[in-house]
Amino acid sequence: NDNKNKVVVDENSAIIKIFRGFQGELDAKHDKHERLVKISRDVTIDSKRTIFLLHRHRDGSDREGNDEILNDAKDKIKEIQNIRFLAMAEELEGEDPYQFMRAISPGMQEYIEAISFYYYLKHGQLISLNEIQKDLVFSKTGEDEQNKILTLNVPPIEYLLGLADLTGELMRLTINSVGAGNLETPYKICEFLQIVYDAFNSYGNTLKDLNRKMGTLRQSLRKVENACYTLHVRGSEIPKHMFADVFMTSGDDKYAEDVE
Amino acid sequence: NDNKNKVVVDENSAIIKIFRGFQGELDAKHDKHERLVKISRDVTIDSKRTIFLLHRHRDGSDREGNDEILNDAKDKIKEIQNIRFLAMAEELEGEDPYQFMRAISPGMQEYIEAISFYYYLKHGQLISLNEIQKDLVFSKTGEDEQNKILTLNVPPIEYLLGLADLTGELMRLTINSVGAGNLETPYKICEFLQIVYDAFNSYGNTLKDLNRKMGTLRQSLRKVENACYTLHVRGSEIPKHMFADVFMTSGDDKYAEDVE
Amino acid sequence: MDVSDTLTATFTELQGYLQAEQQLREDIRFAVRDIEQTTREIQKVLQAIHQPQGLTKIALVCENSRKLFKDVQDQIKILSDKIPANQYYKYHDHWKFAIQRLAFLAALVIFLETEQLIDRQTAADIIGVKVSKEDGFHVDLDDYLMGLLQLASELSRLAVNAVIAGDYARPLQISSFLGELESGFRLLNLKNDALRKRFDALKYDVKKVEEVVYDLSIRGLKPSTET
Amino acid sequence: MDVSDTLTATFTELQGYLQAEQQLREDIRFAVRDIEQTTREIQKVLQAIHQPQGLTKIALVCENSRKLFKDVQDQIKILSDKIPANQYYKYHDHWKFAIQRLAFLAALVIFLETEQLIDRQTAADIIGVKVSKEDGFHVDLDDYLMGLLQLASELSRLAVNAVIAGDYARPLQISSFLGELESGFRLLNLKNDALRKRFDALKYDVKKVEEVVYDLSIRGLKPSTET
Amino acid sequence: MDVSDTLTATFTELQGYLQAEQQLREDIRFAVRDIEQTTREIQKVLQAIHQPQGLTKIALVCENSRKLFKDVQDQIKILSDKIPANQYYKYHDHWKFAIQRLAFLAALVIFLETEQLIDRQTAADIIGVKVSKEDGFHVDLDDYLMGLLQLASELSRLAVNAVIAGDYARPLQISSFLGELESGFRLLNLKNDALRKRFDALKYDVKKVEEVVYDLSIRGLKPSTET
Amino acid sequence: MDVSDTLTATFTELQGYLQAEQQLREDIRFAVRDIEQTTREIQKVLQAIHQPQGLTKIALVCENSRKLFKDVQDQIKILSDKIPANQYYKYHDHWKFAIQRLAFLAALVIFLETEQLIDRQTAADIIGVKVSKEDGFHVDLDDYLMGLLQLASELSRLAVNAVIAGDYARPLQISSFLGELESGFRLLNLKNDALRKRFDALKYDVKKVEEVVYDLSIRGLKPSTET
Amino acid sequence: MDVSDTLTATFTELQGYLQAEQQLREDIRFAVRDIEQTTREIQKVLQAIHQPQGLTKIALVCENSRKLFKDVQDQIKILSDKIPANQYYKYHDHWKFAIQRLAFLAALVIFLETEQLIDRQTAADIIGVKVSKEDGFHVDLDDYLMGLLQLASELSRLAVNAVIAGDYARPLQISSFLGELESGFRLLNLKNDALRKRFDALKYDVKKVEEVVYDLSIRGLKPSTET
Amino acid sequence: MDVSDTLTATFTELQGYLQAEQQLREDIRFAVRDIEQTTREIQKVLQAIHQPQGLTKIALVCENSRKLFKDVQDQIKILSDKIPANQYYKYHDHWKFAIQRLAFLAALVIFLETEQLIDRQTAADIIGVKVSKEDGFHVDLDDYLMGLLQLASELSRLAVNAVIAGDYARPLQISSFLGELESGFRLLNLKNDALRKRFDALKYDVKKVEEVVYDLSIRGLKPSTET
Ligand SMILES: [Mn+2]
Ligand SMILES: [Mn+2]
Repeated sequence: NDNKNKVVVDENSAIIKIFRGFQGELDAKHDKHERLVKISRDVTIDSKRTIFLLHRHRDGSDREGNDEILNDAKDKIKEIQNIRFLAMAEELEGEDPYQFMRAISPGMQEYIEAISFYYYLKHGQLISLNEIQKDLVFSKTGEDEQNKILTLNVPPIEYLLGLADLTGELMRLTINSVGAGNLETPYKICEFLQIVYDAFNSYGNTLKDLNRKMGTLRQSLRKVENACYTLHVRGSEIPKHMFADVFMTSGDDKYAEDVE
Repeated sequence: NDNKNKVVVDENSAIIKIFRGFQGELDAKHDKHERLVKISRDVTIDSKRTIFLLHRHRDGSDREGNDEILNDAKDKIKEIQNIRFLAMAEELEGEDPYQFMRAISPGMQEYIEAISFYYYLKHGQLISLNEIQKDLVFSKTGEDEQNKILTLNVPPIEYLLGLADLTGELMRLTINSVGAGNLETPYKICEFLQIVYDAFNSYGNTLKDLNRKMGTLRQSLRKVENACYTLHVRGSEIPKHMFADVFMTSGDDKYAEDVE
Repeated sequence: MDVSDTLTATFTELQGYLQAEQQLREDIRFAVRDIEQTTREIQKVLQAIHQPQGLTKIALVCENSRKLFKDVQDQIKILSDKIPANQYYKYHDHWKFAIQRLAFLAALVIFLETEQLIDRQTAADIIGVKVSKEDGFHVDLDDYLMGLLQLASELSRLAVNAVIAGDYARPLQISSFLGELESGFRLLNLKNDALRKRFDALKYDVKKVEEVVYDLSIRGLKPSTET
Repeated sequence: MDVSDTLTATFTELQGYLQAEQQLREDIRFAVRDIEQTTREIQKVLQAIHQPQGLTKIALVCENSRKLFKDVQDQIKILSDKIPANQYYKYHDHWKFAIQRLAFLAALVIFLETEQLIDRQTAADIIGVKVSKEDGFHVDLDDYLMGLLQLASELSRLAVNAVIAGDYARPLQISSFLGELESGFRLLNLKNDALRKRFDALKYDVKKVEEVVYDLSIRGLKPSTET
Repeated sequence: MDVSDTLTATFTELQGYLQAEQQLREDIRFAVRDIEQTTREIQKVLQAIHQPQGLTKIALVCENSRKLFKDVQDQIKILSDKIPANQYYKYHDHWKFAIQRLAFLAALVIFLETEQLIDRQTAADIIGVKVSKEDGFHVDLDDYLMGLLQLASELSRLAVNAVIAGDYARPLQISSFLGELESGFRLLNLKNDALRKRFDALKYDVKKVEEVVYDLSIRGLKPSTET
Repeated sequence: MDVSDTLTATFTELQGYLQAEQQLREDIRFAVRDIEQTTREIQKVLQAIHQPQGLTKIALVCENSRKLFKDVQDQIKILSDKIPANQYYKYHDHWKFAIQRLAFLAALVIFLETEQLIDRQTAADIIGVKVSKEDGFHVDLDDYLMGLLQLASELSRLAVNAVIAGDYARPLQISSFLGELESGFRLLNLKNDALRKRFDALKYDVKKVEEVVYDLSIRGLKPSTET
Repeated sequence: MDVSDTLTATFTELQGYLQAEQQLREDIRFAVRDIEQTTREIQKVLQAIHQPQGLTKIALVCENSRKLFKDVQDQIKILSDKIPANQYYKYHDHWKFAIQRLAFLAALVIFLETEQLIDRQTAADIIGVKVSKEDGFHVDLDDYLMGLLQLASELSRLAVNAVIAGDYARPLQISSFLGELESGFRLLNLKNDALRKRFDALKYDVKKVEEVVYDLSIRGLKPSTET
Repeated sequence: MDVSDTLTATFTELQGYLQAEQQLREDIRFAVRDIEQTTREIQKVLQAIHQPQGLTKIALVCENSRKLFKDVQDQIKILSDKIPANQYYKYHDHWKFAIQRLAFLAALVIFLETEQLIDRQTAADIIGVKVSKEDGFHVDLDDYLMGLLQLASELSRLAVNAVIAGDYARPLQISSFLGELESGFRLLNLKNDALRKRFDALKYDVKKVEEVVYDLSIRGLKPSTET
């Protein structure tokens, strides 16, 4: 490669000398960017798969498959952390992480979506930023045999954007739950989404990316509300004597009062 | 076709009976529209070819090929009139021509562009709407052996839109002329385009389609002015003794005065 | 100069033409605005059918609309007098939506009065136009069909409101009507983008009414008189 | 040189004007940001009505919103003091959406308290602006109407959530209110594109609520107190 | 019902407002159309400078334009009488382009007559408006600046056509003027997107004229009288 | 001259290629239009299943569709004969939607006849194309999948109409089929935007049918023969 | 269950197809990136012709480029091996611009070596592809033509730099070549928007070179050896 | 409720974070605005080189610019003090264009003073930033390169104006400089869209200067001292 260039480039030129230096620097940056995009894409794919897997979970039912699904998902998440994110942290060691945010952001958001979805199914709660961050601190043995701590920083904004996407998955979970005759989950999710929606609304226009996702969030909320509504008006029709039969999976009879 | 439908459609239904009638009417209209689109497309292709042919003309030079080119173009134009436009006029007999204007308009405009380009090269003048209209009156022997007059109406707006396109061809003619060392044509065209430009400008925003073409018209004019400018400043450099030599094709020495 | 003078003369003449046309468009715009105003009033009158007692007052509602249609006929006359022969389609875009809306409203009146599909002649008569383009200012077939598709949406809404008002027979009647209408439209080879797109909405309207009938069926509320 | 000096002087003066205007825009931006902040707080308070127990706490919710509206009034005062006479519409785009949102929220409070449509005077009073252009900083008619259309969407959502909360009367009340609102809007000849588009959404909202009432009717859940 | 009646009354009143506003817009549209017509005539008169003999008739061309500007002043009066106090910017979009064009044409006349930049007061006087917002119907600063930028494009075209007409001094004069103008604009912190974009075109115009001067220089055609 | 002659020969040859391609596109457009025409007829025939007596005539309906599919096969042959080897994807956009629609209709016929999912080979055979890209004119995988998703919507509508027609077993059968189909699609890692978007609609189709089954079960109308 | 198992098997298979395709796109992207890298190097080598001593080293420059073209051929082989039969156009957009650029560079080498227009066969050979679609990975006709148009721009620049370097024969040779090329393109009935647009630029390239020839001829610098 | 409370607490905390960030952005905006103002002043000073006598006053012009660069350094300090460690790229978009412009102006000063390409260290020193990101607020390599590309455009304009001012050596110097710069850029593998696009403009600038040198060559005006 160098030989080829020598044919035409005057290597004594001051400008050429200067540019030779830039060449390496630019290539290094681009290559790092490329590698990060690649890792990020892998994270996205793995996270999407985890979410797909989790949608086989049937919340509220005591299906024996549920535990297994959660365990599988947990394994996948651990794998993302220990392979993908470790590699990412190594690439970013000593860098201003925001320089490569465009490369890593898609994967990170999808991962936050996946882990928070997992966490919600497991604990019925929102995972905190701290908890997410905790999993992305790695200890690594350096060349000097000393242990070094590598931290992959999760910016709060990425956390918020990941949560915005989570609401879409919760909406799908609701639709699936209604189909499965699960009566509790939709109401729980509905309340959850209402709080998220109000919170995001109260942030106003501070975040452009978030704004873009607000429309989807609102739609998801309306869909969940409509699902609860459907459950409610349909539930009202159940003849009393059939009640136990139809809702045997749900130990909750708070809906009985609605039955005429 | 009818048999197939009978399997499923209740032919006694009043609604179905009504719609059977519409079917024929809609199909007839659509078919006519399709045929007109086809004719219009053929007119466009033929007109474009005529324009291409005319660009081989070298105005201002006494090239022997010029007459031949104009004759060929005239033949092509006659053919468009007597085959394409006659067919179009027959299709439109007794119709509101504006109903199918969207189908015929592209071809008509391209034809106006072609014939006015021809006319300009031949006579150095703008062809009038009347002259264009005159060529599109056909006499046809009807079934009753009586001669009938068919007129294909050229709306003034189509005429204007065709002229707007003509300016683009005149710009190309200028560029070609400069290349060919023809010194008179560019100045003539420049004046011509200035008048057209001023006129169109003075129409204001009355015509949406025209507005769309004004940008191109302005660009064409600027290109022609720049071409004249280039000719002029370059012409100024010709050593006096070489003058006759270089501009032997142009019998005009009105540019001599500009030579320093 | 010769060329220059000819050119200027030509363009001045054309300018006169353009100005006249622009004035005509202005006049049309005003005439259409009046028609639209009356159209909105008719629509407001007919909206009553969706109200709880609406279906009991159908005769009155139709009568009131027909009175307003008389005004429309006069306004259409004013408009059509402005249009030169054989230039209907030159200005068609100006009134096409108004005519579609009127065709829809006329069709709704006829459906309410007779449970039948309005035919083109009747629609033309109510609106005050001709059926065929040879006779002058007419209702374009596409516009008439657009009106029918708007009727379908209105009737699917009526099916819902009829159930609310306790009228369980009406949805069946509408379902059967829309089914036939859909079959009718399927006979047509729609090329026109707008019509075809609107036809997709018809399928949705049909489905909606089918679901209403379904709700009645499964609850045993479907009147048995239907065959 | 002469020309050059004059020109520089001229442009230096112009730069002064531009800078002043830019500063004013900056100030307006800040003032509007504060208003938007309070607006979001009011909205958050009112969102409670969609929650399971929300409809039982309407009085409290409205009271709390009205307290925040007092803050809005002060913030509007700060904003309007900045706007030179004659220039309301020069900067209208800056606060238009905020005022629409406030008009909507005021209308929601009034509906919850009285089941009535807010009139312009009341809306202006609650927000802290004038009704008429002549009196200064006012609520533009289009913005007031936009607020009403936003109310319609909110109420259609409320109808759904009321059913979830077991309140079967509320949808009927909303349906009737939206029907009236729709009739009202039909009287208007809307030229404003944004309004017209939003009006189409109103039709959808009305239909949505009708379907809720339908769902209640067909299951015998519709309260009979309504006539 | 009560609610229904109040609501109808309210909306009928609102429709009155909307109709009045719509009528006003209609009136403005017509008034602006007349202004545009005269503007086009002025432009046509001034276009003559690009023609071969044009530059020899500058005095006559300017005189003729100024006569037409008298008509503009009357038409502006008719327009401005229609605009209620406080609402200039509500309808600004209607006449903004016309005023920009007039500012440009006035600037062109002044340049041709005096080789100077028109100041705002002169521009306002020629067009028949006020300079300052406070005094009523005025020329907005942005519109005045837009007019100047349009002047730059026109002059870059004139430089080319002047050479064709054999006038080699004019490009130098234009080049120097545009250089000054560019310096002036560089002092401004343009926030307005349209202005900023148009300013980029100015840089191109300056460069274009520099290239004309370059073409003359390298061929020894540049008049030596210039220092 | 040598160069000139070669060049002219070269370009004359190239012009031949360009014209041939243009002609080919024209031919394809016509061939596809014929296919679309027959497709619409098949669809018309199959619509009968939604009518009250429709489900009793399934055998006849399928037979009639299959006859029309024979015509499709001939028309596909005409089309595919026109497409040079290796150029399927150069013109794919021309017939993609038609093939999707045909895949859907073939899948519907197979479902009605066998209650099974059509496999790609069967779909290809009915339509008259190949399964695999390597063998020539084939059904693209994405297009086949699109056809299946269209089937889901059609079946969800059929479930509703089956209940109206008193056939309570059909919804169960459809519900189970759609459940399987959804599981299948879940296995796919969909990248394609159009497919993924359409897949979201599948969930609603599934939900709709599940609601029908739910309605049947709480009323004791669910046939017990189902496993 | 039977149905379920078949269905799962089917979809698992389909998932395999989808994943393979996704992987293929990834592979193509990488292969094309390598080609682009070498293309840039060839271009760098050929830029030398514009330098003062460049035209004296043409043989060396061409030789060096041809060495790099060998690498291109290998890289094209890697790419084309990945593309299944019949799917060239499915992925055409990925490499279209690279091939156009290579066609241009090959044409430049041939012109420098022989003063002739490269024919498609030669271009294909140098790049390492086939000429005809039927034979597999080929250079699309449109892409070849695009390459020729890029050549025209490069040569018009070369004409200018040749004069600076004191080579007065080269512009004549280029002028004649571009004239032929333009005549050739005139024979084509271009539909393709991108090609036609690029063709318009060709005329300006031709004009530029003609002006250089004109400059030479009026100064008596035109070598007389030209016929 | 538990879930609800946790959620609310979380979101309140995040809101604080967002508000702080927003405030910081606001502060940055103001700091950058000041920098831009000084940048415009430097640019205005340097514009003088294009004027007839400009090239004779280079020393003075450079001196004046350097004085203003001192102000820039202070303003950059104010800005950089606001940016937390390792967040340079978080807010990079805010100042990126300003730094590019400053890099260009610094490069222009150095070129005028020394005829050399500015190196990064010198550019950083003049602007008042660091070279390497490890050291804090620095000039990003891409931005520095963008500055160089802007320099190329400015110099191509200067070549034209130098000829007008009778300086025939300067274009040769510029041509040689731009040629080297182009070679330098060709060494880089540009991925960045903005840089690559701007690089295309460089090619045009080089061509423009080549044409100026051509004009001088053919007229025998090229100074012979050049090797
Ligand atoms: Mn997701
Ligand atoms: Mn043309």
